[in-house]
Amino acid sequence: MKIVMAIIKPFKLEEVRDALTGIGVHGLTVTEVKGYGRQKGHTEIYRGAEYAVSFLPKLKIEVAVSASDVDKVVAAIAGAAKTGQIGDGKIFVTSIEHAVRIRTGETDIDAL
Amino acid sequence: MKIVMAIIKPFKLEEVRDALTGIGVHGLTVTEVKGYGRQKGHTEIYRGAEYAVSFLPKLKIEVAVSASDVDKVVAAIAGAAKTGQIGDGKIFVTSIEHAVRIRTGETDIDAL
Amino acid sequence: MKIVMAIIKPFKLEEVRDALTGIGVHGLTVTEVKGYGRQKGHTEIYRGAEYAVSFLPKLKIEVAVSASDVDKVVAAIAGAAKTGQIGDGKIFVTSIEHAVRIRTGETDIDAL
Amino acid sequence: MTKSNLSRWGFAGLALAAAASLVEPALAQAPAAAPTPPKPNSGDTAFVLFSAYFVLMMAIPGLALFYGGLVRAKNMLSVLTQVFVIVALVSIIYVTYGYSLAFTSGGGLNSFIGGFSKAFLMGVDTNSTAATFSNGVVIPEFAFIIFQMTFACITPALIVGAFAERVKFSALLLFTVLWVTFIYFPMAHMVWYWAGPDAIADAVKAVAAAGTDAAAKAAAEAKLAAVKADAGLIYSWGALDFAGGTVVHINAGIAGLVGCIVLGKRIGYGKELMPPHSLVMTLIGAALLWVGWFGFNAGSNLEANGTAAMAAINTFVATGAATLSWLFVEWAAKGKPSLLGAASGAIAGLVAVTPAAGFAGPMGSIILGLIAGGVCFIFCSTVKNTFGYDDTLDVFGIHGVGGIIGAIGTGILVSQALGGSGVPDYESKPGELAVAAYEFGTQVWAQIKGVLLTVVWSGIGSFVIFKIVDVIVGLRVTADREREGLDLAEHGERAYNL
Amino acid sequence: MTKSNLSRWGFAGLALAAAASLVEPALAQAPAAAPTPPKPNSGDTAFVLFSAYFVLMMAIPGLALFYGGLVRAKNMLSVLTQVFVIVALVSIIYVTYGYSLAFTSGGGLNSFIGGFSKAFLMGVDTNSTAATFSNGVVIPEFAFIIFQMTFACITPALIVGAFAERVKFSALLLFTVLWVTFIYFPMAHMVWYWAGPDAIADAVKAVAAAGTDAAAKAAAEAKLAAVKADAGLIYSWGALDFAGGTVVHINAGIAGLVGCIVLGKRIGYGKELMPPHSLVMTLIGAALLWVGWFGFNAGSNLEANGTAAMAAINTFVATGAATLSWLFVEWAAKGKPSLLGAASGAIAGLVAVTPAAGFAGPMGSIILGLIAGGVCFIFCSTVKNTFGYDDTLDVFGIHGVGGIIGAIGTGILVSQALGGSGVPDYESKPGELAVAAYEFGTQVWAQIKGVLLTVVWSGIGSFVIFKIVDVIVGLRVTADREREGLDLAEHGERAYNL
Amino acid sequence: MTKSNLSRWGFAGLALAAAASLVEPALAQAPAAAPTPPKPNSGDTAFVLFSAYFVLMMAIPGLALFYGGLVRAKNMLSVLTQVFVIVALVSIIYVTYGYSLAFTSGGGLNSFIGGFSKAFLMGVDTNSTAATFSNGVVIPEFAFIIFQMTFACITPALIVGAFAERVKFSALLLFTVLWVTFIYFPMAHMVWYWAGPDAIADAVKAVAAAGTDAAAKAAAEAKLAAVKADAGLIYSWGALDFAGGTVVHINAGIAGLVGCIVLGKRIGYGKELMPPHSLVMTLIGAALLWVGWFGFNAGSNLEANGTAAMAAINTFVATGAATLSWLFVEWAAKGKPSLLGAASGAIAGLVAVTPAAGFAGPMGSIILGLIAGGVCFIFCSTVKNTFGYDDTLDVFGIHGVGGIIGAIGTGILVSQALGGSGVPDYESKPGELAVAAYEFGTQVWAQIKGVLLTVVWSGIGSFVIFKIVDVIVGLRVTADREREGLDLAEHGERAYNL
Ligand SMILES: Nc1ncnc2c1ncn2[C@@H]1O[C@H](COP(=O)(O)OP(=O)(O)O)[C@@H](O)[C@H]1O
Ligand SMILES: Nc1ncnc2c1ncn2[C@@H]1O[C@H](COP(=O)(O)OP(=O)(O)O)[C@@H](O)[C@H]1O
Ligand SMILES: Nc1ncnc2c1ncn2[C@@H]1O[C@H](COP(=O)(O)OP(=O)(O)O)[C@@H](O)[C@H]1O
Repeated sequence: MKIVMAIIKPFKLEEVRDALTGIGVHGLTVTEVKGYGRQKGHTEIYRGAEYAVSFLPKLKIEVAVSASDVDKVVAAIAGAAKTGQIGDGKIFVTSIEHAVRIRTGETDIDAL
Repeated sequence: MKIVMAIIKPFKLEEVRDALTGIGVHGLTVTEVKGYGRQKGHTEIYRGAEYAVSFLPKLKIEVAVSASDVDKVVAAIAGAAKTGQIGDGKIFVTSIEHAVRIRTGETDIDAL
Repeated sequence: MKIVMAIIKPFKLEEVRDALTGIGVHGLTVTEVKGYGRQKGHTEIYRGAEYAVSFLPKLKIEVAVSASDVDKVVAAIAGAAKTGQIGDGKIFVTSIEHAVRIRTGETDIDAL
Repeated sequence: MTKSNLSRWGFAGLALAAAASLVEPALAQAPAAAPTPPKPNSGDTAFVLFSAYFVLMMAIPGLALFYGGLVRAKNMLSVLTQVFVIVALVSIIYVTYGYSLAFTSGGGLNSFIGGFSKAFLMGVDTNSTAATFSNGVVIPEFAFIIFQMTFACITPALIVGAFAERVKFSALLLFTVLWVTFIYFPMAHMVWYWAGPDAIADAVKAVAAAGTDAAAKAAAEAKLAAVKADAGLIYSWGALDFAGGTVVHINAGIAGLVGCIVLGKRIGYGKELMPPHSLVMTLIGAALLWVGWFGFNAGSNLEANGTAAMAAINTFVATGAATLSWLFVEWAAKGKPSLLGAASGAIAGLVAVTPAAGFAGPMGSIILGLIAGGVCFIFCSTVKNTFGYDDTLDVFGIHGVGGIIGAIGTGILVSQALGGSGVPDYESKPGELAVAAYEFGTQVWAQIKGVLLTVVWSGIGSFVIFKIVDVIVGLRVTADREREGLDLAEHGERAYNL
Repeated sequence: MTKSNLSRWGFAGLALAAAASLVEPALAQAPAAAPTPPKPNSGDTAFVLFSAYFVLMMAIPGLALFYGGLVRAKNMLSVLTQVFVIVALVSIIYVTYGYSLAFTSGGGLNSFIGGFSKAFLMGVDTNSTAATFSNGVVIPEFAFIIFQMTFACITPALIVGAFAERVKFSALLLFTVLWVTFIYFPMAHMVWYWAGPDAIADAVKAVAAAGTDAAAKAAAEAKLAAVKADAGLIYSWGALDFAGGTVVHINAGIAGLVGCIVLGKRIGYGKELMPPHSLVMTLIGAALLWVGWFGFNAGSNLEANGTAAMAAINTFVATGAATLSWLFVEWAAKGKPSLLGAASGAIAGLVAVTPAAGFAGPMGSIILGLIAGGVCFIFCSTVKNTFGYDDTLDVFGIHGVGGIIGAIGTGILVSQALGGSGVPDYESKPGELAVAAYEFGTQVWAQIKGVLLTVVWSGIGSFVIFKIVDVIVGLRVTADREREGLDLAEHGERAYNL
Repeated sequence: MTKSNLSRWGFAGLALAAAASLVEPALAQAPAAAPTPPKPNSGDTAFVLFSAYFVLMMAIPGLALFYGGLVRAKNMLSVLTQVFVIVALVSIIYVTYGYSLAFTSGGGLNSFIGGFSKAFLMGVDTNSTAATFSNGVVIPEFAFIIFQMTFACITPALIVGAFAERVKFSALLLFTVLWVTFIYFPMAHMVWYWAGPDAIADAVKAVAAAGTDAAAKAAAEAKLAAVKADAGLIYSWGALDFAGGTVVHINAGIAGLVGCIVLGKRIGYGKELMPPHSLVMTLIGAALLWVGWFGFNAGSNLEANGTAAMAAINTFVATGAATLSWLFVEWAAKGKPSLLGAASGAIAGLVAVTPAAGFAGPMGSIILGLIAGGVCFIFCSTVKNTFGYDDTLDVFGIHGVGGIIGAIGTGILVSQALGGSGVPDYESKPGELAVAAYEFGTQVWAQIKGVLLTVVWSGIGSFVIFKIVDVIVGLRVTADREREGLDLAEHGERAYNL
C-alpha cells in the first residue's frame, strides 16, 4: 500500500476530490499547510512595518491506496490540481506497511 | 523505527494519549485535519445557499516508535479510539530511516 | 528521494528556512501541530476548572530532498532549530518513491 | 411616618388616571383651581429611552457574547441564537400581554399579578404618561414600556447560560414563553407595581383636607389605604429593589440552577477539556454589559437627576471593586490573575449593586462589590465543584449568589448612617420625597422575605415548567447531536470558517 | 383641510430665517410685540446628538461587521475598509456641499435638489436652529446636521454588500462621491425638504389676520402657497417616510441590485463553497444595527417625546416580529432555524419599520415585521436563485424589498383605524399638530409614487454612474486578485494571524 | 477685557459653595433678594451621564480591542486584562482621593494639585452641583464626577500600548496607582481647575456694585483677583484645552514613549514577523473609539447645546479628514491603502481634535484632521524606525504627536477669523459668555507653554515612576515568559480555543 501525499492550491480541493471519487477513491485526509517554494509571496504592511510573507496557504492531501492504484491516483490529482501556474504543488508517494480500520479492526487493503 | 499515523475522532484524543502513556510511549504529535470517507457529512444553509459539507474534523496523530513496539502502539490506539461507529478512522504504519533529537543530537531509537 | 520531517519550536521557523535556503533547498511545507513529549505544558484555569494542557504548539516542516542531500538538510535543520532546551523537537527521515511537480508533470528529482 | 415607594418603578398610566380624577372635582368647584396634569420633559424622556437602548445592548450583543465566548466553538452560534431569539420573542409577548400582567391592577390577584386591561397596549398613546419617583414628574408611558420591556427580554436570556451546550432550541422557546408568563411577569408585578408618588400625595392631602368632618375623613383615609394597598406583595412588604435584583437576577439565577440540575451534566463534563473558545468575545460581552448596565441601574431612576448620577457612580465603583476583589482572591488562591476572573468579578459586582444602586452611597457600593467579587468566586470555583452540578456558565454562582448578596446588602447600606440615601417616604410630606426612619432589623427582614419568596416562586415554578417542557418536546438534544455541537445539529451553521 | 409634514425632517435653518423675518416687522410696529424665536432645549438636543452617535455606531462597527462576517476570511478587511472609509469620505462631502444640496432651496430646481447657499456650512453657528415637527420646538442646526450626516454616511455603505468580494477599492471611492452627489442628496431633498411647522403656521395665521382686505388676503395666500410649495417633489406628493425608507433603503437596495448585475458574479459563484467566515461578527453587527436603529428611527422625530418613544417601541417589535417570522418560515422550509436567518429577519424588520416608525402603532408594526421577515426570506432564498444575480449580501433582497414593503405598508398602517397616528396636518389648526382625514387610496398611491420615483432615479442614475466609473478606473479587480482575496490584493493586509 | 474659562471643566461644587455664600448676605439684608441657586436640568444631566458611559465604552471594549487586535494572539488577553483592570482600579482610586486631588483647592500647592477635602466624596450628595461653562447652568456633581472619572480611567490605559507584549502585570498595576496619583491628577488640576463662570460673574458684579466706595471697591477687586487666581497653573496661563489634549493624550503619549524606552524592545523586534493578530478587533475598537469619542469631546461641554453639537461635528469631520489623509498618504507612499491605516488615521484625527472640539469650526477641524493624519503616519512609519524605539502600538506616534498638533492647532483655529468660536471671556459682560480679542502670538504661546509643561511633567515623572516600579517588582517579564506569551505566562489563559 502507498500513501499519496499532494500539496495543492486550496481552491482546487473540490476538483481533486471529485477526480478521486471519479476513479473510485472514497477516502482522504486534508491538512491546511503553508508552502514555501518558487511561487512568490506577498508583502504585508502594518503601519511602519513591512513583512515579506513567503509562506502561502496550501492544502496537503493524503490518500492511502493499494500499490496498484497509485499511478491512477497520482494522475487524477495531477490533472485536477493543475492550473499551469507556478505554485501548483507537488505529489509525493511513500510506502505504508500496515493499515488498520479502527472501527472494525480490518487491516491493510480492507482497511482503506 | 516506524511512524504510526492515526486518523481519529477529535474527542478521542485524551483517551488515545492515555492509552499510549499507559504502554510507555511519551511522545507524539497531533495535527488538526479534515477527513473524507464513508462517514456522511452535513448540510449547512446560509440564506439561500445550501452547502453539502463532506469533510469532517479529525485529528491526525503521529507517533515515532521502535519497530518492536509498533504492534503494541497500533493496538493501543485502535482500542482507545474505537467507538464502533462509522468514521472512527484509520491507522497507517510507515518506516523511518533516521531520527534525531534536535536538542541533544541523539539519533534513532535514542531520539524518541 | 527522502522526506525530512522536523518538529520544531514555532519561533524557529525563520531561522530554519534561512538555513535551508543557505544550503540550496528552496521548497518546504509547514504545518501547525501540537506536540506532546518531555517538555512540560502549562495549566489553564477558567473559573473553577483547571486544565493541565500538555500539548504545546509546534511546527512540522516537511522537505523533500534527494537522498544525497539528506544529511546536509538534517544537519541544517538541527543546527538552526536548536535552543538546547527541552522541547526543541525531532527530525525524522522517510523514503519517497516518487515525486511529481503538478504544474509541469516533471517527476522525481526534477520535481523538487 | 410610613414607608412607601420601596421599589423603583411606578404604575404606568396611573399618573394619568390620577391626574384625570383630580380634574373632575376641580371643575365641579372652580375652573381656576384645575391643576394641569404633569407633562413629560424631553430630558427625562431622552434619558429613559437611551437607557432602554443600553439595556438592549446588554442583551445583544453583550450577554450573547459574554456567554458565547465561554462555550466551545461548536456551540457558539447556539448560544447567540438563543439570546437573540429570546429577545425577539419576549418583545412580542411583552406588548401583547406582558406589560399588562406586570403593570395593571390584577383585581383579586393583585398581590401576585396584574390583569389584561392593557393587553395589546390598549389605551396607551403618545400622550399617556407613567409615574416616576418624584412627585409631579412623569415620562411618556411608551418610554416606560420600552424600558421595562428590555428587562423582560434579558432576564430569560440570562438563564440559558446554566444549561448551555445541551438544551434543545425548540424546548428553550417553549420554556421562555411559559417562564416569562408564569414566573417573570408575576415577579415584576409583586416587586414593582405600586400607585406612584402623586397618587399617594393626593390621597394624603385629601385626608388632611377632610379636616374635622368625620365621614369625609374616614372616606379619605379609606381611599389612602386603598391607594397604598394597590401594590404587589413584595413591594408592600417594604423590600427595596432599585433596579431588579430579585426580579431579574435572583429569579434567573434560581431558574438556571434548577434547569442545569433537571437537564443534567454535559457529556464529558469534568473529564474532557472544555475551555472557553474565545475569551475575547467574553471580554467584549463583559464590557458591553458594564456599559449597558448604566442604562439598567441609573435608568431605573426614570429621571435624569442627581440620584440617577449617584446610581451610575455606584454602578461603576461596585463593579470596579468586584473586579479587583475576584482578581486578587483568584491571584492569591490560584496563582494567577485572569481576564475571565476580572470579567466575572465585574458581572458579580454589577449584579450585586443592582438593587442597591439608588440607595447606597459610593463607599457602601465599593464594599458591596468587594464582598460580591470574593464570594461569587468561591461559589463558582469551590461550591459548584463540591456539589457537582453543571451550571455551564455560572448563572447561579453569579446572578443568584450576587443577587442575594445585593438584595440583603441593600437593606443595610440604605442606612444614612452608612452613606445611603435612606428609605424613601412619600407620605409624611405629601408632594415631597422624605426619608423614613431606618430600622436595621425591619429593613433587612423585609429584604430577606423578598429573597425567600423569589427563591421559592422561581424555584418551584421553574421546576414545574422544565418538567412540562420536557414532556412536550424534550429538554435535551441527543448525545450524538451534543457531540457534534448544537451549531450544526440544531441550526445547520458553523460559527467560523477561517 | 390639507396635509403637510408628510415626511419627518425639517428645513434646517428656515426656522431661524422665519424667526428673523418675524422680528423685523414686529420691530417696525411695536417693540413690545416682538415674539422671541424658539430656543432649543437640552433634552431634545441631547436626544438628537446621541441618536446621531447611534446611527454612526450602526455603520461602524455595526454594518461593517454584519457584512464582514458574511464574506470569506480573505475579503474581510476589504469590506471593513470600504464601510469605514465611506463614512469618513461622506462626512467631509456632507459638510462641504452635501448638507446644502439636501437642505437649502434649490431655486428653479427646488423640486429635485437644493443649492449651495450653505456650502462649507456657511452661516451656520452655535445659535442657528433647525425646525422639528412640533410648532415652536427647534434644535441646534449643528445637531440636525450631524444627525443627517450619519444618514448620508451609512447609505452608500449599505450598497457595498451587493458587490462585495470583487469590487476595486478605488472604483468604490469614486462611485461613492458620484453617487451621494447625484443620487443621495437629490433623494434626500425630494423627500425631506420642507418649510417646517412654524413657517406654515405663520403663513396660515397671516392669511387669517389679513381679514377682509382682499389685496392683503391675496398676498397672504400667495405667501402660504409659496411656503407650501417650498418643498421637495416626493414630499409635496404627500408620501410619508418617517426615517428614510425611500431615501436610504430602497435607494441603496436598487443601487446594489444594479451594481451586482453590472459587475457580474463572483468567480466560483454557485460552484465553490462560500460560507460566511464568521457568523459571530455578523451577529455582533446585527445586534448593533438593532440597537443603533433606535437612533435612526426614534431620532428622526428630532424631539424626545411620546412620539419618539412610540417610534422606538415600533422599531423594537417590528424587528422582533420579523426575526421570528424569518426564523419560523426558514425552519418550516429548510428544516432548521438559523442564526443568520434570525439576524437577517431582524434587519428586514428594521428596514420595513423605518418609514412607518412614527406613523404606525405597535400592533401594526408587528404585522409589518411579520410580513417583511417572510417576504424577504423568499427573495433572498428563492427569487435570487431563480434570477441568478449575485447580490453577495442581499442588499436588494433585504433593503430594497424590505424598504418597499415598509413604504407601502406605512401608507396603510398610518390609519388611525389601524392604530396608527394619522396623517399630520399643520394647517387646519395653525400652531398645533392636527390629524388630516385618512384616505386609503390617496395615501397608498402617494407612497407608491414615492417608491417608483426612487426606483427609477436610483436605478437609472446608479447604472450611469457604475458605467462611468467602469470606464475611468474599472469596477472589478482581476481574477487573480479576486482569487487571492481583496485583503491582500487591495489592502496588503490579512484579517487574522492566529 | 480679560480671558478666562480657557479650559472646559468647571470646579465642581464651587457653584454650590458660591450659591451658598450668596445666600448668607442676602438673608442678612433682605429675604426677598435671596437668589435661588441654579438647578440642574434633566437634559444636561442625561447628556453628561450618557457622555460618561460613552467614554467608558471607548476604554472597554473600544481601546482594549483596538490595542488587542494589534498584538500577537499569545498576548491578546494580557492587553485586554490590562485595560479592563486599569479601569476598575482607577475608578476606586478616583472616588477615594483622585477627584478631590483634581477638583478641590490645594491651598499653597493649588497651582499644581488639589487637596483632600472631598476624599471619599465627602460632602457630595444628590443635590450637590458642579459648574458648567454657561452662567447659571449647573449639573449634578455626581454626574460631573462620573464623567471626569472615565477620563482618569482611560488615560493610563492608553499608555499600555507602548510596552505591550512584555510588561509584567503586577508592575503595571503598581505603575498605574503611582502614575494617576503623581502625574494624572496634578495635570487634571493644572488644566481644568478653575472657579467657574458664576463665581467670576459674581465677583465682577461685586466690583461694579462697590461703586465709588474705595474700601469696598478694593475689597471687591481683591475678591475678584482671588477668584481668578483660584485655578490650576496651565489654566491660568490661558491655554485652551477643550476635552483633554494635554491631560489625556500628550500626557499618555509621553509616558508611553518613556515607558517603551525604559522597558526596551520586545524579543525579536525587527527580526521576527509580528503582524497584528486580528485587524477585525482593531477595527471594532477604532469604530467604538470614534463613536465613544463624541462622549469625550461633546460631553466635555457639560451642557447639551449648540456648542456641544458643534463639538460633535468637529469631532466627526476631523476624524473623517484624518482617516482619508493617512489612507491617501499611505497609498502614495506604500502602494496600498490599508484598513489599519484608515483606523490609525481616525484615531489620530480624534486625538488632534480633542483640545479644539469646541473652539474650532468644522472647516478648521477638517484641516486639523488632514494634518494630523499625515504627520502621525510619518511618525509611526518613518520616525519610529529611524530612532528604533519599540513603541509597540504607537502610543507616542498617535497620542503624543496628534495631541501636540491638536494643542497648538487649537490656539490658531480658535480664531473667529478662521471660523473658530473665539477665546471665551466671562468678565467683560458678567453673567454672559463674551468673546475676548484674539491675539495669535499670545494664544499660540500659551498653548506651547501648556504642551511643554505637560511634556516635562509627564516625561520626568513617568521616568521616575517606571524606575521605582522596576526596583520594587521589575517591569518586564522574563524572556521565557515573553516567548510563551503573556496570556499563558501571566494570566494562565488562552485567548482562542477554536
Ligand atoms: N522540496 C519540497 N519539499 C516539500 N514541499 C515542497 C518542496 N518544494 C515545494 N514544496 C511545496 O510545493 C508548493 C509549490 O511549490 P512551488 O515551488 O511554489 O511551485 P511549483 O510546484 O509550481 O514548482 C510549495 O508551496 C510547498 O508547499
Ligand atoms: N484512503 C484513505 N486515505 C487517507 N485517509 C483516509 C482514507 N480513507 C479514510 N480516511 C480517513 O479516515 C477517516 C474515517 O474514514 P471513514 O471512511 O469515514 O470511516 P471508517 O474509518 O469508519 O471506515 C476519514 O475521515 C479520513 O480522514
Ligand atoms: N515519539 C514521538 N513521535 C512523534 N513526535 C514526537 C515524539 N516524541 C516527541 N515528539 C514531538 O517532539 C516534540 C518535542 O519533544 P519533547 O520530548 O518535548 O522534547 P525533546 O525533543 O527536547 O526531547 C514534541 O512536542 C512532539 O511534537
